[in-house]
Amino acid sequence: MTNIIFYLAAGVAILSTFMVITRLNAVHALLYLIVSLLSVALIFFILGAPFAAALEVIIYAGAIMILFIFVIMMLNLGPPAIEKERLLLKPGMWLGPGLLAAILLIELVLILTGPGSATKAAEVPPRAVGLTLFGPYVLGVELASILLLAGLVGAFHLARKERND
Amino acid sequence: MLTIPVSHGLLLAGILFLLGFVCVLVRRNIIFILLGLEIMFNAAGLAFVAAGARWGQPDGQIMFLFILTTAAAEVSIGLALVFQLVHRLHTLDIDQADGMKG
Amino acid sequence: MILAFLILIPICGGVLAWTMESRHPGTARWIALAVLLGNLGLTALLVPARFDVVSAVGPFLISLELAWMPALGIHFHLALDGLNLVLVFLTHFLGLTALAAAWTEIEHKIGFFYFNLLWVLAGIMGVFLALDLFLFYFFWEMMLIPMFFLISVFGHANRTYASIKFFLFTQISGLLMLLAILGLYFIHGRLTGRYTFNYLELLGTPLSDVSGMLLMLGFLMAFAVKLPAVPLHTWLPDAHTEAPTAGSIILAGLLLKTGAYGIMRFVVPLFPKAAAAAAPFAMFLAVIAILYGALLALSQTDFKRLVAYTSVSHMGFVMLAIFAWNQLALQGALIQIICHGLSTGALFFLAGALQERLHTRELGRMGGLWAAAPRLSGMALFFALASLGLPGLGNFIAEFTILLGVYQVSKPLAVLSALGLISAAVYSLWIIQAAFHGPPQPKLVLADLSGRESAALLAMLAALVFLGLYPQPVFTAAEPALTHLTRTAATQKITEAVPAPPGENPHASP
Amino acid sequence: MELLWLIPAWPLLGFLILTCLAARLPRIMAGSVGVGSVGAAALTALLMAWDFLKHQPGRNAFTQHLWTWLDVAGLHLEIAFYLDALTLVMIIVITGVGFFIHLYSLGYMAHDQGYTRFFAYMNLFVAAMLVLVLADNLPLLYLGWEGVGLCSYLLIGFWYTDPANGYAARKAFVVTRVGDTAMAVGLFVLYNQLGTLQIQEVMQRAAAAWPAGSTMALLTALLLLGGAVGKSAQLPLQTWLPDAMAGPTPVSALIHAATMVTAGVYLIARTHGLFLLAPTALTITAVIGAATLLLAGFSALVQQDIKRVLAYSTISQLGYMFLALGVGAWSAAIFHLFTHAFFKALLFLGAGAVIHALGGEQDMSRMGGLKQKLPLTFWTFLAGAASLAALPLVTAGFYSKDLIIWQAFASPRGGLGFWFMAVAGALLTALYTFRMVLLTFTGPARTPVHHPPGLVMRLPLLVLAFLSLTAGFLETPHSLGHMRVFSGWLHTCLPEAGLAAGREAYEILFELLAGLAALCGIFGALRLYHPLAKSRYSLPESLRQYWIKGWGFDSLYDRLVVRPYIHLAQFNKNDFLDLFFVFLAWLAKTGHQTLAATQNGRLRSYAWGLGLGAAAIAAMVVLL
Repeated sequence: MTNIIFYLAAGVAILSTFMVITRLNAVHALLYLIVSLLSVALIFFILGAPFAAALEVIIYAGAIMILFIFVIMMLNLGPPAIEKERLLLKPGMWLGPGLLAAILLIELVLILTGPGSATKAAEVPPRAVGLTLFGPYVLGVELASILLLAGLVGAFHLARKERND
Repeated sequence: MLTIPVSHGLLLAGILFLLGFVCVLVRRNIIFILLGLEIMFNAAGLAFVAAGARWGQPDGQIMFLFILTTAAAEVSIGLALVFQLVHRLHTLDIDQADGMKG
Repeated sequence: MILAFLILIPICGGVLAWTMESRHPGTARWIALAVLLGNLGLTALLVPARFDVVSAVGPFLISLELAWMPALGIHFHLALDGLNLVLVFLTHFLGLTALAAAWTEIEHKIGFFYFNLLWVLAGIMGVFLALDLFLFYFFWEMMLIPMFFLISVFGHANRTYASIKFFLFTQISGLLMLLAILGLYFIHGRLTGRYTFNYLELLGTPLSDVSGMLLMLGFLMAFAVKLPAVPLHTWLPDAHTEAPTAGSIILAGLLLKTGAYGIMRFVVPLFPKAAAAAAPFAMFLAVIAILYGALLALSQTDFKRLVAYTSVSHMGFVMLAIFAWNQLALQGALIQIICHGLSTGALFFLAGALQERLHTRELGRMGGLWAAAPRLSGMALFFALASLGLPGLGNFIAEFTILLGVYQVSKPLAVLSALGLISAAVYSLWIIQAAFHGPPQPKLVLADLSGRESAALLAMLAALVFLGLYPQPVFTAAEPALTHLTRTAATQKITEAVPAPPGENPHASP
Repeated sequence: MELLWLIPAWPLLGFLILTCLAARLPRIMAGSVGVGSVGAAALTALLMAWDFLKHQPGRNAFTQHLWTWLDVAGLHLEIAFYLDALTLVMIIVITGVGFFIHLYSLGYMAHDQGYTRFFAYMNLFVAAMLVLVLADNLPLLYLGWEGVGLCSYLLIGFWYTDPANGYAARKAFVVTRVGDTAMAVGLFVLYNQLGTLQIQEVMQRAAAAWPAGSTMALLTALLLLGGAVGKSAQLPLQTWLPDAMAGPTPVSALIHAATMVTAGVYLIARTHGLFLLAPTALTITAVIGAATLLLAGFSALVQQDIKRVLAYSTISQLGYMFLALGVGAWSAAIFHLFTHAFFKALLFLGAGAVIHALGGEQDMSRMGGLKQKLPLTFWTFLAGAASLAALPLVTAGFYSKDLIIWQAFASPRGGLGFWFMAVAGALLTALYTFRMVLLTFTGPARTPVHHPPGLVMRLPLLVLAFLSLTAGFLETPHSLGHMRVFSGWLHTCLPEAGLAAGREAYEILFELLAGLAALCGIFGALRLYHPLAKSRYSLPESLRQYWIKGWGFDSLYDRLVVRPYIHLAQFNKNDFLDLFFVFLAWLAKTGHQTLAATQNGRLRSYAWGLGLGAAAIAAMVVLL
């Protein structure tokens, strides 16, 4: 049963992601991306990572996507933007990247279909994650916080309109 | 418990990553490129989680956490750059921003 | 210490000339003149009564060894034997003619010009005198940079291209030589425990066939580029053509000779076995150079370019002689070095004089100049004849002894290179025809040679005639040195126990 | 005797004075220096001859060492002069004829711009020629050899403003240099084999080291022959001499008739010891001589330019000398050289007088009728022509040529074939000589006379005419008094030509036949070319053109050697070897540009690069 759910969720994820990259309207794309993220969250849950699943929903689908929405709203992209996007996105452009992606995918499949990869997944509860996170990975946590700080400062600096420009 | 081969999880991650990559390659709108990057980050996180689940270890989720952090920072910077791009070049077309030639 | 002064005086003189530039630009010339004359006097002091001095290390008349970086086995080691002495004389002589050529030609950055001129000469002198391989390499590079500036700053229209080409060729080949020097240094150090760059100690280092050949090729590359040997000669026409007159004289007269000297002094004595193995090939290339240079010279329309290709041809004789490696050929090579320096230097001098007057080097725009400037044309005729090897002039002695020597080693190559005598006649006479004979150009005003120019050319002329009728002083001076070199190479070969019966000429081509 | 060195030193001094002072020297001074130096040399030579005959030095030769030229690694060369009978003949011819030609030039060149230059070159030539014949060793001989070649070049191209003269001059130098190079190689072989280059030692050692007919002897003899063939304009290197007529006429007289071109003959005679060791080389010499004399004779028959007729006739007469050398008639060859110097110089000077008188006209079809206007020139020219045509009994040419013709048959190396060719040549010679005389001096005048020859030009003509007629009496055949002054003298240094057994008896018969051939030739010329002659036989035009162009050798060499060489040079003007280095430079530059182009500032193309790289690495993982 859970297997079926996994494959269903995977299918939804792929399909919605495909929709993301093909949309002309940024808001539509965002909505599809949220669907995609939610289905990935479901997969996390199936894979026994409920903590990650929660974070996926809260931070990715919640916070980060909202950030995008804000930006799109601030840029005030309306129907003219869609027309402009249509001009930018020519059908022929899909060919090369598609081919490259196909090659990479085939290679990936060839690599992954090695022996001894099929096993069951075991659940890893949030407690274990937390213990490890603040145990051996505490330095990583500090670095991540510094990174976030840097992102904060950088975003503030960059997004500010300079007076003499 | 469920018996999903780890390779299937990784394959899904790969497919999602490639879709994101295609997005980066194809789209010229910087917002879509950022979206593509998000997809790729997410796919990378998925790969870690799948691998972590395979061994029943928390390290995969921890890596996902770090990736999440990075993605958050990246998005904030990226969107700030979108503002700059629009402000300076009045377009979202990333190919217009090719001032740094060799 | 005189040897060190020979190098130091031009170096200091050069600096002085440059620093004086801002206040009294004209004094640079007089400084250079004084330096060269002073040096010439110093060299004259070195001429001994007899050349065949007996010494443990070789027939050195005077030597100087100061510690420089003793920890690495690097010494400031200069020495003079008959061979060097002749070359040092040549250096000063041509230095003076270059000075005469530059006297009015160079009008801007005079101080910098003479700085470079003197430094090139100092470097060349160092190359001729150094007996420490590191020091040798140091001087080798030292003459390169000022020469580069002489071409790139004071040259003609296409000077940047020419100077960079010159620089790349010589620099890359010089680096190969550096590698070879270091290789020899380490091999010798590992075998004997004494890490040293001293030439006299490195002589006779036992080497395996492969490493000997590789190291030999490293040295040979540097010298073959300078010489120049076909097919590494292509920098030369450009550099000679674009350089200012003085630069061309120094290039043709002296810089090329450092290559020949290097092969004589270093390549064959240090690696006798490898050199013997490479000799047939090198001699073959030399013959190609003789004929090919002559062929190319014929088709050139630029006076200086034509003369440049004749250099290729003439230096082919030198290379041929050195690899024939017998006394007769080597002596001939030395005379050829001198006479080619004089005759080609003079032709460049004349080309420069013409360019100064006509503002062109194109033969197509000359013709019939004899009527306007008989003295200049007569001089050109003389030096063209010298370059075709007219008997009675030094070049003939050189080519004759070279070919006699080569004939003992390889008959076919000697005969083939004798064909070069015919083609030399073809191109030499073509210069005269194209530039000086032919219908006179109407309304052409051409000043004949000035006193300064005449004096310089007459000195060269006299030297060539003297060498043609009485070359014995040079032979006598160089004889002990060359005998020593050939003997060194020969004994080493025997100690290395090559399974060749002694007495058989190891250079004989198959 | 100790003054021997003065002989070449006089003209050399003259040369130095004339070059150094050049323009500063007044014309009259330049002329007197030029003529005086050669005159002094001639006087010294006569003194030397008298001294030589009086004292008869040991071994019939005298050597004067001046200084050591070079002494290196076993090669010992002296600047030394060697005087024997052969040399003496040569220096007397050179200085004597040279003096008269110099004298003549005073008048001939009087109005030329390059008056001083002319005498400087001429003096240098005489000096070089004297060094050539006096040289004690082969390199010194080679010095003179190249020296005369140089002067020949300078004087052919004397009027340098015309590119055609320059071409002729260069052709002369380069073609002879081909021969010279063969000779130089010969010297290498000799030194390598015998260890010496001193002429007498070479011959002694060669005789000791090589048996007759050995390959080495043949090789060296052939190489020296190569030099001689080049200098003496014999087949196959004869093409330069007709063009050499571009120089002033006195030059043609001195260099291209009387002296320099005989250097080849001298060389072979001088090294006869070597040639005697190589009978094959001697045979080749004879064949070359015989072939050349006929070929050149036919060409001379059809030329229109008076100087070219004389040029071909010179080639032809040199052919006789080579034939004589080849059959071993050494003294006969030198004797013909001796008489030829007089009458050919005379003919050239006479032709010069005509050309001078007609204001530079050289075409015989535009001459004519000069017999009355230039009587002295006519009679002296006639004397020379008769001598050249070997008019029996009264001319020098008869005695010398007759001797050769006879020896061509009678010598042990000779034969009927050589004799026949020689006689045919004699007939041809008489024919073209008198054709020339008739065309030039008889018939209607076609060009007016401007400058009749002055005294300085007439005197040499008279003297040389006298010598052309009388010099032959030094050596007469058995049937005619049997004078042996010349050969008796020469046999102190040259071997005597023997006679093949049983041939002496025919001497008178063969002499008669030879004389008859010459008379026939003259008669034929009168019948064909005299203005009053009725029958005018003309050759087929194509054959005539072929002969005029010297049997097509020029165009053959042009196509075979000259043009390919020049084309090759032109084709490769920019040195194809440089292409490799240009390619390297191009490679570096293109590499730089390509890589620089990838940095286009576009984010997406960088992403492309990432993707391709990833694909490549993954492919490696998959495939390996």
